[in-house]
Amino acid sequence: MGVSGALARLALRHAHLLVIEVPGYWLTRVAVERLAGVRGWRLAVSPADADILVVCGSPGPELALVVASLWEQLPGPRARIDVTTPDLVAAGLDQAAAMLRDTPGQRRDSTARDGRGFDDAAGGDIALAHGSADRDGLEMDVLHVRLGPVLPEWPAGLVLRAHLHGDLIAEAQAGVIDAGHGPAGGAHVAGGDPSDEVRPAVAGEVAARRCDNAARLLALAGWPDAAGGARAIRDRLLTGERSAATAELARLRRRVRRSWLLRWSLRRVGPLPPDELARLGLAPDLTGDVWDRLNGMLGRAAVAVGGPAGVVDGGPAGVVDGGPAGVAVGGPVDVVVGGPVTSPAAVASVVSGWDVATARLIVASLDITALDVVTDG
Amino acid sequence: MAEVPAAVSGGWAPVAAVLLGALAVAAALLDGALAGRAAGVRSGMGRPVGEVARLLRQRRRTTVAADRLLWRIGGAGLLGMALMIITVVPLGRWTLFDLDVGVVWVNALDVLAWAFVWLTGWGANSAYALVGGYRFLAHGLAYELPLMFALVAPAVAASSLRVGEVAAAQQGLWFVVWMPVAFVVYCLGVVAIAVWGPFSPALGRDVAGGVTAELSGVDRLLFLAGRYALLAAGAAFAVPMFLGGGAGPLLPAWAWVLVKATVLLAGLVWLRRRAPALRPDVFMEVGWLVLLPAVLLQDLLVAVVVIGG
Amino acid sequence: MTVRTVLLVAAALISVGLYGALSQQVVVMVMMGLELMLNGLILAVAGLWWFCAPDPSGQVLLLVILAAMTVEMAMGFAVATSLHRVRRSDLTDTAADLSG
Amino acid sequence: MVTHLAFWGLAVIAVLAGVAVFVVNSMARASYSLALSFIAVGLQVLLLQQLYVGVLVILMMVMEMAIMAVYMNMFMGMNPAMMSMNMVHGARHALPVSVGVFLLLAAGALFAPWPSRRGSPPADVTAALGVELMGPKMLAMAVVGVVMAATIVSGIVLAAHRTRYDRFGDDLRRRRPADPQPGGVRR
Repeated sequence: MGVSGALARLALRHAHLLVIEVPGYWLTRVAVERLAGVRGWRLAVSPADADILVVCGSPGPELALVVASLWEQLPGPRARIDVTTPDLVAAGLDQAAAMLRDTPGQRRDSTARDGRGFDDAAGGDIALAHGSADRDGLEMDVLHVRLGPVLPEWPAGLVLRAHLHGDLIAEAQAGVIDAGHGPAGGAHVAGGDPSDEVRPAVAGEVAARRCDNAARLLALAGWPDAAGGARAIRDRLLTGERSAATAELARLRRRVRRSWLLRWSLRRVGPLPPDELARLGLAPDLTGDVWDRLNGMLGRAAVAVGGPAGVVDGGPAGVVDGGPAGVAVGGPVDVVVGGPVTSPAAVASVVSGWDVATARLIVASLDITALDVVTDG
Repeated sequence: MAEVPAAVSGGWAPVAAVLLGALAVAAALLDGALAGRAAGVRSGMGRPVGEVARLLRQRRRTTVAADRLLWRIGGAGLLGMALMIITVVPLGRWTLFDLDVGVVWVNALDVLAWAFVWLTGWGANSAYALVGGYRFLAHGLAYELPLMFALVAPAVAASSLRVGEVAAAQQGLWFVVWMPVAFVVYCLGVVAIAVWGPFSPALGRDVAGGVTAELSGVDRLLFLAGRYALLAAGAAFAVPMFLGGGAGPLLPAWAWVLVKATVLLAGLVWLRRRAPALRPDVFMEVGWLVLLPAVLLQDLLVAVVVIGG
Repeated sequence: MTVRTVLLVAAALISVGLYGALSQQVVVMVMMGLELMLNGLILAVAGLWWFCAPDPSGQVLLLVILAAMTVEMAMGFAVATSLHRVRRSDLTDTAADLSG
Repeated sequence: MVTHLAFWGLAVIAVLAGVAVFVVNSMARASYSLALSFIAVGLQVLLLQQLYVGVLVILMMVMEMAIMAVYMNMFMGMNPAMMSMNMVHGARHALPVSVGVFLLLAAGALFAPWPSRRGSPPADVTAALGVELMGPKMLAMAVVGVVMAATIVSGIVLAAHRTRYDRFGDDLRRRRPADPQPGGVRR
């Protein structure tokens, strides 16, 4: 037991979390990422890589099924926690750590699973299918793959049913998981929301959201350090360290702009001219390619932070830790502010004809705040 | 000091393996420290240790309809490859395997990465892992030919394919000085074989870890250890090929080999923090239209110098 | 290891490859059969060289065989691709009319 | 003794892996069986003291089989689930023919009066091969080089769909190629 106890203690200091965000709970997810980072924990890329499954928010029926199947894919020792508000995160993580430390309990869990044979993997959905011509006119077998709803750096709730030729997306249909299932499933649009009166949070949150999206794009571009920088700025914005965040944001923008390698890799990927944007109902400031949109995203964050909306300095300190008052029990805590609503159909349309890597970059570059719940099937 | 290294008995193989292991562990520690510093965490150095503990404690898992034989071969293969590469790398006066075609031997081994990485992606029967495998092969098509021609340059300059003789031929001037293009391309090749840093789209976050998406427990540990070991073996092989072998003042030759390998390895590890990913769709043209002609010109230059000199 | 045993092994490889080349339907599998035959050929030539006439020029033949294999492979893949593009099939039978 | 054991071990691996190519139920396994067969033969060539050629066989064939496996997968859409893969046509003739060929070749191998070794191997086989290639046999290698270049060109012509007119326009005046996805070099 001595050895396995020491192993458990060591392992626990470097646990990997798979974070699942129910649409509308991004502040909770951000809090999980921040507090896990403080503990030295890291984010897992797939269930096979994870020790802890964190569900942020209360999932609707479809997402609950996905979560259950992902839970089965965690190799174990494993722990699952459900957190619905940012202020419950710290306690939740403590609870997960306790579960992982409980070696006898994990052993019982492991023997209980042994009888059930193989883990039910998501990969099982590779099936022989009909062929069709790829963009080069060559007939290839088509692979039907569901991208999302749980993928690293993926907009919460988005599901993209893609027809792949090799790793090329021939066509795709998009939807939002649990569309039309109460408050947890739907996107919350700013305006009619009761939390609108929490004005001081807005500027910081808008900027934080942009930084979060930029971090995702940078992570997908394979630059973890810059992504980590963007995440740190996001956390500072949310905890109210505005001036430090502003300085760091300026530094990050310079760093990104100066990276010719990043520019070379993102230029000319996913170009969207203004008329195309208008046709798809996307925001007009998304014009250009992924590189333009990345810089635009960071620029909007800087504007939100230093712009006229940011009148209150250091005000929203309670957003993460205390949580703004006036939140209905059971409903999403997080307030989706600013930013237009993106239609999933538009997402599906812009990724068709690109390979998975560039398609992921394009999706991340759309700076999605909320998804329209109306699906196109 | 221009002596050509002599082969020692195979009984020393475990020592070579331990040295490779030490280099790989050093690389992992440095990577952890750099990652920790970037993330603002104090426990960075401990990351590899914790990671090993975590993976040893984790259960192995399998997936539906996995091709387990090929999957396991692929996962463990990288480590085996790294061990085979260092058999021909001379450590000062000693080498394990004094093959007269040592350079081609290393080249043949590095091609095995194509098989092992792809098989790891294929065996799991998962779409993301398979996409990762495709990405590695796409990278391979772009980096392999430049890498081969990069290895040609030192061999031509030394008029030998024996690694020890290549090292001995650099008494006056290290090859890295007058064949920098070949050296850079070789380093890119090593980074690519180890699926490291800029060449890690095969393990990308966008495809849920790609080739490693379904690996857990010991299987993941073997694969990750194989990557560090390959990086270390590649850095070690660069020493006799480009960095003058054991040549250097004061220290004995074997110590210089280790020092040079460690420094280069640290550089390769650090590269990961600086450069974004080179996606195969954009790197393909670079490989064929920039790297290949550049390294061919380098070979031509070396050949002209050798004939003229 | 004598010239006879080496050639025996080579003969086995060549026959297995021949079986594959004759029996398989898919272009790529036929190519694998041909490759296996050439594999046997490499062994046979290497054995004959070592045991019967080990002068340097014999090895050149091996390099030519290797070159022939790569050419066969590259052209095979190219033809298979273009056949696939035009006929949407990878079976040798559907290309029977190409035999003139 | 060790050499003999190694030779026979490798021989068994080479032939069994060769048989496995046409027996196993998965394209990946078929391709990599063939790769294994090639590796075994390459090691046997190493035993026969032809180091350069032996290592070259391993190098080239592993690479080829990696590509081969992708082709198989691409055209035939297999997954690792080992679906039964019966793609045999005319096995009726193939088996007797190949058995007959084997008997014929084996008889030749075993009973032909093979000459005893003429001359002795050069001290450094690899260097001798290099001298030979750069000297008397230069023509052979030059021809091989040209054939390889021709293969690259004709292979691309056969397999590629789009031509430069598709990329640069009918008058080849377009500055940036109209590719479905941009490449890494701006031309």
